[in-house]
Amino acid sequence: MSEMNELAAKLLSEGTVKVVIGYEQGPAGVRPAFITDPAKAETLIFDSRCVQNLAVYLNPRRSHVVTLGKVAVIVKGCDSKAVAGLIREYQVKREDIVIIGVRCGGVVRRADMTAELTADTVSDKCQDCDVREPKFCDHLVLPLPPAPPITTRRADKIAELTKMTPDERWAYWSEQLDRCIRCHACREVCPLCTCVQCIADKNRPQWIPTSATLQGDVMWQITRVLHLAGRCVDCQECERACPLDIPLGLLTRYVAQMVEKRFDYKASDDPSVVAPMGEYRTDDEEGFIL
Amino acid sequence: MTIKMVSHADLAALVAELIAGNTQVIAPVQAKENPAATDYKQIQKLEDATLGTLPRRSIKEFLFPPSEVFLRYKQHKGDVTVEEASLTRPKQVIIGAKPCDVASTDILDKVMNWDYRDELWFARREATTIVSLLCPGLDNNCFCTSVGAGPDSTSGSDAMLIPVDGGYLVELVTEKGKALFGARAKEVTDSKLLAKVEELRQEARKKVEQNLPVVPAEMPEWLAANFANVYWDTLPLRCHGCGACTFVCPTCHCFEIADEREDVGGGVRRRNWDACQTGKFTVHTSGHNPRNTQKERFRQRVMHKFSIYPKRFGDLLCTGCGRCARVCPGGMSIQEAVCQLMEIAGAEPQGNGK
Amino acid sequence: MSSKTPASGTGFEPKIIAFVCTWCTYTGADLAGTSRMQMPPNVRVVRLNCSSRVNPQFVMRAFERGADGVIISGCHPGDCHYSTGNYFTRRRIAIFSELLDFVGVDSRRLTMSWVSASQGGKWRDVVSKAIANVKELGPFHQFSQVEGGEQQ
Amino acid sequence: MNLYQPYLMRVEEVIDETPDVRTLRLAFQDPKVAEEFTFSAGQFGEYSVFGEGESTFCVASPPTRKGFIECSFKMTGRVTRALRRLDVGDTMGFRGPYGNKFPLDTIMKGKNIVFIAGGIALAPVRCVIENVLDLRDQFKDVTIITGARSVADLVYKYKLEEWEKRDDVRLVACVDPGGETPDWKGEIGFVPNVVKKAAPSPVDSYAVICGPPVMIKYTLPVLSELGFPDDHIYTTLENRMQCGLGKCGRCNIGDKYVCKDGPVFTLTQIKNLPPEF
Repeated sequence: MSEMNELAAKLLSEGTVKVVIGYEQGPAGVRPAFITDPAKAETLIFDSRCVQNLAVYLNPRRSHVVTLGKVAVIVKGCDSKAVAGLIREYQVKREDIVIIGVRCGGVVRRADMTAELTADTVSDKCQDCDVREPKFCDHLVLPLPPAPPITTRRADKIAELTKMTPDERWAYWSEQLDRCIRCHACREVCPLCTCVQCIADKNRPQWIPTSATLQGDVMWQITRVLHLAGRCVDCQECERACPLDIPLGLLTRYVAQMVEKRFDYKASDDPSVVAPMGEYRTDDEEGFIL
Repeated sequence: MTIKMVSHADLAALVAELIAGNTQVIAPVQAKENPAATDYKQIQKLEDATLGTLPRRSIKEFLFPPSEVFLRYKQHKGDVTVEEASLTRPKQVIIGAKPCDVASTDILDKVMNWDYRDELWFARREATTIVSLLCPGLDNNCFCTSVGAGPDSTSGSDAMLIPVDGGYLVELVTEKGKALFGARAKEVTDSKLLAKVEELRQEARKKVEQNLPVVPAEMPEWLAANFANVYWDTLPLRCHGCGACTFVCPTCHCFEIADEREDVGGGVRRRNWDACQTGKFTVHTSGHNPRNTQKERFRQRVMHKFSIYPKRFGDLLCTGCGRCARVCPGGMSIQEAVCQLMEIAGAEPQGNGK
Repeated sequence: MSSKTPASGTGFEPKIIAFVCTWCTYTGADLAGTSRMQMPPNVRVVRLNCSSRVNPQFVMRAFERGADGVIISGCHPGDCHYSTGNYFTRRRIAIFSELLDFVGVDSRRLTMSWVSASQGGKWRDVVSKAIANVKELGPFHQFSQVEGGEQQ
Repeated sequence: MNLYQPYLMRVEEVIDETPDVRTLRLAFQDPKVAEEFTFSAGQFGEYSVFGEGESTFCVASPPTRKGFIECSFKMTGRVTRALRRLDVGDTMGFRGPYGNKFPLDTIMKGKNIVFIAGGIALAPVRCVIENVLDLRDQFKDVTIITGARSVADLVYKYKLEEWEKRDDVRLVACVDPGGETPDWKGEIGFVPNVVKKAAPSPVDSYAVICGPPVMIKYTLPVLSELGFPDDHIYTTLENRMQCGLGKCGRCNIGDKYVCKDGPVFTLTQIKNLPPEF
């Protein structure tokens, strides 16, 4: 038993929390686990396959998780930013949750892959990671694994796209987004999509058509990505969840880069930092304005 | 059972001939951005196809498109003229479909022809010829043999291809299938080949059968009597409620009807795929929602597939393709749920929630 | 979809939707009119309380329904009738325009400007610039495409 | 014509029932359809405004009066708002009739009928009431108990007056305490209490009850107390529907599709359903 399992068992048996949300081995790869019985705490695992962002289960929209009682959640560095985001936006109270940080050496792209990290299997999000050792947590467990292998896959793709003409970019994106079947998995797995009623579900007015036409798909993705501007923590869950492998991570990543460039803001694991779209500076760059 | 032989060259020639005759030919095609994935897509020649893989989306979209036009209207002040969707559909042939995908068509025929006949579905059904391909069994997410289908099932197929040396054996199931192959399907001269077919079938079945026992016939009734089983409380915790499972499912057929304006004074009414896993599926205008949490929604999905549908129409609303488990971002698996349900099914029923 | 003449011909007259704030730009545009400044007739003005009322959906819907270009215009920074509205507009539209560009909509189709109530002349210039840009780019049809899921 | 193709209807008359409830009288544009169209009390249809969508309501007018249908709706969502914008002469869509019916020609024939309705739910009940009144000699005593939050919220006031005048109908109209006006002559009280007070006889009687869930919840025990057996109590269920044809898959409760097996259920049937409504 690792210190993570012992800690989980301790928190549960002492009654500090009612449920520990962590990772377990499922029938096909690693998956989220909800441990309520201290005796079951030993089934928790953590390795490079633990790609899911468990902060999503703290989202108050998960009413069926909220009813379980006080929660301890196992987070990687990137996930701790999402928890901070939820606290920043008053979706969760800091005192209502126990955060167990795990030191992380990078994760693979999909939970059903093998644990071996190579330049090919490592997730894109790990390349731009600055919190392999979470700071925003109550407990920090497990030793720090070696740094993840380096891949420039995502950076290359963004560079390639930005070099294209707008028409070429449209050709690329219209082909990608045309596959969209509007299942909204990208929204549901996003820890920061906290709207009780999403604009895509509203019909008065119906800004976003429900039809899986290119028109609706583009409208939906642009809207979604804009809503996440300055809030996205680059956990890449949207891209992972997409059943049709649409490279949604490129959109969120590009916007995050623009936010950083213009407003000097990077997704933060400090809940007291103000998100960039909710504030302004009088001297913001405005070269694009006539 | 008529089994004939068709050579590679003949199959390619058939595809070329169909395309020349303005028939759309659809087959699994490797996805550009992900070499490991395929999609059913229109092909221009047989070489475009990557036969044998399980595409990301099922063939249902060619019979029941994600977004299908019911009517277009033009409006001028209070007057409306309506143009109905055409019921003449271009002929299409789907080649290399997975038996689990194809099995869904016969199942869905029942709901589409229940009192009211959905001509939009049947127009596409009639314009479509489906040639499936014997599946060797893919991975441990497969459980077609447990739900009445199988890797060698010809249910829904007009013909089934069985890969052998030098080409394919083709099992001609329907008249449509016979007509499609016509003289290209030659008599099988080598009797050993037929024995080989049986061997391939058994092998495939055996591979899939390891994954899950057959769902017992009592399951629908048992589920109905266990609507309030405590099992439902623990199961869907990790479910995100995204509905990706329903969208890739070959048998999920729920839809919504939506009007969209296209221009001033004109627009379109469509039906779009919808998913029982989302909250807005059942919410009343008043805000009341009969299935308010993920527990109820996931239970509904399992119930619909393994209790409601079979009680109404006889067939389980599942073909065991395993796509739902493969795409689930939360690591849920209906196969696992069914397995666990079968385990506890021996125990006392826990009532229907009253 | 509305039919448009091809970009190459001189006959292409773009449709441009302008979302303007009522306090500065609308008054400025009004001034341009009462001062009898000559302006091309391609712009349709939608008056809003503040430029920060412009939801990105407005812009996308305009493109969807046949606009070739969009102008968003409000008060100069510091002059907002609601004190700080246009500062938020500035941040939001900056990101929105970058994202549109990344998806393949030339950023010159989306013009943003500050035009005060006294700047009738500037409004004329903004409009002329926007029209010139869009004329160069040609008609915009991308967002009105529906192909893909629809099989009819 | 495919299944989902609506009949085109012309709005013949617009009646404002309450500040937010409106009734539309619709005529079929195609005279042949108008001739052939029939339905039964309790069935519903999909009313559509082009460009806005479809919405499910019962037919409020009785099947015994031909050539037109009426629907009453409360302005709440996108479609009902659009319906409210329609004027006399405008075109809208209707498809139906769908669902089962009240067994007026079989089980209920020759019996006493007690109607209980709350608020806008008088609309589905009105269809049955008028059907019964049009065939008055086929039924015994008819009792109508209807309530609303306030006098202003009472729908079909002109119908209530008409029924009041008939001596073969017992009408009890009530409003919630506080909802009365100085010249209100009916009862004051909540529907369950009024039912208790009015105490319709359960002998050889059938009850038809429609209303908001909270009203139903408290009225059913009263009916049981009065001696109505469960299978003599009929009500309608309103789950969200889109197709009305048993295809779109959202209205089911357990293995019952409300759009096909319903919307009319007896209390016995409802008690056997899982609690998903």
